[in-house]
Amino acid sequence: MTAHTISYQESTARERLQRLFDAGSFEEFLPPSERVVSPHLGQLNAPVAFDDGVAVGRARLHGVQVYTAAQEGGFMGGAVGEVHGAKLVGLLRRAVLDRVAAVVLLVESGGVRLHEANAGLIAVSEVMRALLDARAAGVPVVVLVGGANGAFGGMGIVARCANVVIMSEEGRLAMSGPEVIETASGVEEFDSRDRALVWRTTGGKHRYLLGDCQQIVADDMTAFRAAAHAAVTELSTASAALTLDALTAEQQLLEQRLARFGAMSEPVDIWTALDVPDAANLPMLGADEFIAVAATHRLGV
Amino acid sequence: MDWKTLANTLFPQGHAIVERDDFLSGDAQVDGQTIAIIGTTGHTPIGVEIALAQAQAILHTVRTAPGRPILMLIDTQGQRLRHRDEMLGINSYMAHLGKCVDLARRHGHTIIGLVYDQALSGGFITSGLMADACYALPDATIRVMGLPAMARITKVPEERLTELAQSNPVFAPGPENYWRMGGVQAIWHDDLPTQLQAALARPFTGDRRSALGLERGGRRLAQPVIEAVAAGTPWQRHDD
Amino acid sequence: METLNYRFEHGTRRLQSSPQVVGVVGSGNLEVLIEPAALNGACTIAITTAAVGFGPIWQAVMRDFHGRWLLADTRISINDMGATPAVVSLRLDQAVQTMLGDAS
Amino acid sequence: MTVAAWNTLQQNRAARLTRAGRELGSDLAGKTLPAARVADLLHAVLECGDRVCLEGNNQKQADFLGHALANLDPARINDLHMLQSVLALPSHLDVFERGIASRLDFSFSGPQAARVARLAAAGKLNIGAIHTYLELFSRYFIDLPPRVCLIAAEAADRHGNLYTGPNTEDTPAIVEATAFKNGIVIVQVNRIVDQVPRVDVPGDWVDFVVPSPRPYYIEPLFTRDPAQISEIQVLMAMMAIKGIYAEYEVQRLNHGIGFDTAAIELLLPTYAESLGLRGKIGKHWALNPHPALIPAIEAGFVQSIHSFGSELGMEDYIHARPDVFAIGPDGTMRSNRAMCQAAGHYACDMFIGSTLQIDLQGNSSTATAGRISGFGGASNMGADARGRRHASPAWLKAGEQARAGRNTIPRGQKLVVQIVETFREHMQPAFVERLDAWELMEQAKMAIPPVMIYGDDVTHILTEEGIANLLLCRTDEEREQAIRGVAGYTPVGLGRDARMVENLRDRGIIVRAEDLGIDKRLATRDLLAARNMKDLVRASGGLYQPPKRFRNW
Repeated sequence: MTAHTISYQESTARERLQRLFDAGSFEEFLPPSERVVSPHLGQLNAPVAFDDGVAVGRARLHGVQVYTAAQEGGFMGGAVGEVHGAKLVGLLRRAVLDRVAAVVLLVESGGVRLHEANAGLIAVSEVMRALLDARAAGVPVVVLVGGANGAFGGMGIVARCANVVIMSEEGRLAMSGPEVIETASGVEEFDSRDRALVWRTTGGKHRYLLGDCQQIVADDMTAFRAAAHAAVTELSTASAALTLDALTAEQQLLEQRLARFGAMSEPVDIWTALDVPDAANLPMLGADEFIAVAATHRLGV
Repeated sequence: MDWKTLANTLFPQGHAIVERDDFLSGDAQVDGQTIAIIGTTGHTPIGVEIALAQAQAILHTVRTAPGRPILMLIDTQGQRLRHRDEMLGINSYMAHLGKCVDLARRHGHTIIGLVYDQALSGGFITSGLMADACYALPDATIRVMGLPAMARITKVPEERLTELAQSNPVFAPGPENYWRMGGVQAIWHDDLPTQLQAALARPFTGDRRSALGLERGGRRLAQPVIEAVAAGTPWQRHDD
Repeated sequence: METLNYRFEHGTRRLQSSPQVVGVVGSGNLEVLIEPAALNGACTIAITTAAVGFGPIWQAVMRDFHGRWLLADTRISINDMGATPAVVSLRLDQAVQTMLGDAS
Repeated sequence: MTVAAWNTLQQNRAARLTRAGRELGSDLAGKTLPAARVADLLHAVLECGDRVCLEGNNQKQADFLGHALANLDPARINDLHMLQSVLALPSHLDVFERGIASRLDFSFSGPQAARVARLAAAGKLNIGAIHTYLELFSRYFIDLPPRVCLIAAEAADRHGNLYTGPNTEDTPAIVEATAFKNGIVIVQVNRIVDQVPRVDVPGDWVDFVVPSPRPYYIEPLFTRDPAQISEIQVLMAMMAIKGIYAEYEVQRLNHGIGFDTAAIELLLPTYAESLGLRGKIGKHWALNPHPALIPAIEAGFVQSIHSFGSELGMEDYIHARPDVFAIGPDGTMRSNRAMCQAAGHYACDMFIGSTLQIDLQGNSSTATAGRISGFGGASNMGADARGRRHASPAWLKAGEQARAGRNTIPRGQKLVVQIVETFREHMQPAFVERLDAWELMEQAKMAIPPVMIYGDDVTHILTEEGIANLLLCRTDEEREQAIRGVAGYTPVGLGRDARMVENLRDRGIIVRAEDLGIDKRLATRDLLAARNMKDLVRASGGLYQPPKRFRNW
């Protein structure tokens, strides 16, 4: 039988926690046996999950203790409700109290859980604030995006509040889902069934080239583990907090992005403008080939 | 409400706010001190340009007017729903705005939000909800989406949602519900200048919205869950 | 939603491990939470399911599950989103095997 | 005394051509006319009441011509009798809605099935009969020759020679039946060339060529994303390979279209390989170029494939594997639905495919109330070939099992396997006391219930609960209990006689996974040779290029 790599995308949140960190090291806070479920879903006759779609706790990464959370995309698309969001906030606050080396967030989420709309919206903003509190306290945050549901809505924003984002090509990082845009603005605006276009627009490769993610890896647990470890190691010697200089630089980066590409409508045109050779063929390249071609052309380094 | 009417009511001592493509910026006099004004109007959708303009204005204030309080005036229909904005990474622009608000706070700026008309999901989350505290006018609309759309997505009949919204602030739009959940610090019913002065004078003591949600009965589980996780204490059931 | 409760006596196999959860509450899937509990030797199964009206089928699936493993002093809790009996049986077996694997 | 006229068809054809020539004038260059004149052409050559064959199957579509037909003036052209293997597009039913056509003989209407039923109920569409593919093609030659056919080709030259390329599909059967009964052959082509890569249809069988403003529509019907294969399907695929493929040494076969059989294809290079079955099973196929079969081809399982049609994105891969596929001198594949249906019927030892409902006699149906969907290829593939005389180990073994203990002359039998989970999504049971086909029969006033595969042709039913070998059953009661015995927790399954089912298991009529020595814990997606579309691309060495809707890169 052929030897397989283990797919990050195919793994459940709990499988990811088992496989990303040192074997058996994950220790859960407020585990499913506590049955802290959503107080709102029942009224809508919707099923609940014993962990409300997120597992939070601590684990070791090559011996280094980190705090971690993994959102389960299979449960309501990983969307953030009251309890789900509160678990993330609690984890980030505890990371500050315990001064851990880093927080590693395995993000897979459509954003605010519409069934708990208002509570979800406030909860996501609380997660953003708690994440930035952690950074201000010197605890770096690393976000991994590689699940089938991507990182959308508020969680797409949360991801970009972290120190480092690591993506696979299959991962997606954006704001509004293509179906939402198609519904609101028509199929001419965004054909959500054109999956190649969806991935060109929101997928890992495009985000890597624009500088929205710092590392791109193959859809392989081992690759994510290595990249997460490298990121945590590198961040251990840097300052985690936001600075005026860094945000001024980000302001310039985003202004330049808008000036250079704002009139374009096709991601391949952006890649071509970045002088990436044979830009149209980029989607066909494996992660290593892609990095070899793209690393010297990407923005934000 | 028209932003000019609002500004004239809010700043009897005068203001110099200009509007450019639905983006508001400038300053105003409150209780003898100058505060910076940043905001949006016309229910404008928040696309990459206007997110960037707001961030720029905040960074400019931090750089040129250390410690000057900032008031964000909020009126938006939410994030702009365009392929082009997604392609450009609108979430990064939104996050950048949120981070600039956070930075301003950490640099000693009091920064508060006021929803004077509409506040919807993505347009609200990196502005008013990132401020030290967010306030609202009584007639403001705050929501993630309308009940009809919510009914379609959740497949729960709209009548049932409407009924649930009577008792559970999670489902229905409106500043009252956000107040009950702690997302809105207070609703300014009258005497706006005094309310604003008091808000600017309020010391910031961290993000207390989940605690407020518990006190006010709008979000009963968020605070206990945060505490249980953060403190590592055993879970006490909160089934009341 | 529908809730169903079953209690089986005369089990012989006791599980020692800490609680485990297997599966995901997604369409056509379910999560199984399995934990040791002092139940006077019984195995209880509490099901919350989005698919209403399949009580007799659940009863038969649970009876066969108990026949396979004969668990004692075990509490099983299920959140279901319309999983077929095949998937239900598979997740239950996986849950028990996870417990046994950890115990050995 | 009048002289009998023996050439009315020729005269009628000549009159039609004259009308067309007069109408089109100088716009007709040889056989070619501009797309803008297609309605004038159709108005000129068609006559009310004509039998018109519109090429359209579950893959390629003469959609430009079909759309033109649907927009004709019903005051001038009406009462057409449509012949079509598949009704796939809305325009296929617009012709009935608008009164241009009134009668229909067809095989399959999958996506339009509900509209077919509505139009039939409204009296706008009279169904002659619902056929299997071979049956419909056969009638084109006997009692339903088209007066006019509207077909699609890749390219034509100035003489009307056609290149139909990898997606030749139904074209040869339609053209031959029309051209040699003095009908009119009209073709839409993607492009006009000086020289076609190869001649699939000779120019003197073709009357009019229309360059279409856009390439003909084609549906990637046989692409299955491995990411959607469940672990239950993996388990069933393991049981199929060990309990049927290996058991009967099945070398020549056809697979259905679903994820169940895609799982089998993806387990050949892994699970079947581990059982030492390479070279022993699955060597010769009547099959569309399934992307899911790429890993098995690359692993050396597959020697040859003959195809009903092609599959979008597989062109370069097929071109690079000329030993496996049917390749013309020009380097591209040739498919032929009629030939492949015949080949699948006579030269395959096994058909395996999925279904929606199975009753207690083993009758299998995809009919549901309110939808007149007809049949795909399964009816011809999944029927014992009574005309078959050549022997093979699989055919002989099936025949022996069916006849053991009976005083009959030795004879083989085709293996017809229905692979199905006991419950479909939304907990719909696959096993029922009474097929929905009966209700549909009453609704649509059919002569007989539309059964896809008759119970007496079904030899095995495979579910996640096990395999029921119906060949070994000796009484109707045994057969019913064998079916109940693999029907799991469906009401049909729960209604089984437990003691009798255990007895059937002792006799090997019911075989469970554990009886086959299959460890259910190994039934994970890790066994799949490809777990997503990209794995298929990798397995093909980059030759396979999936349509954009199947990509996540």
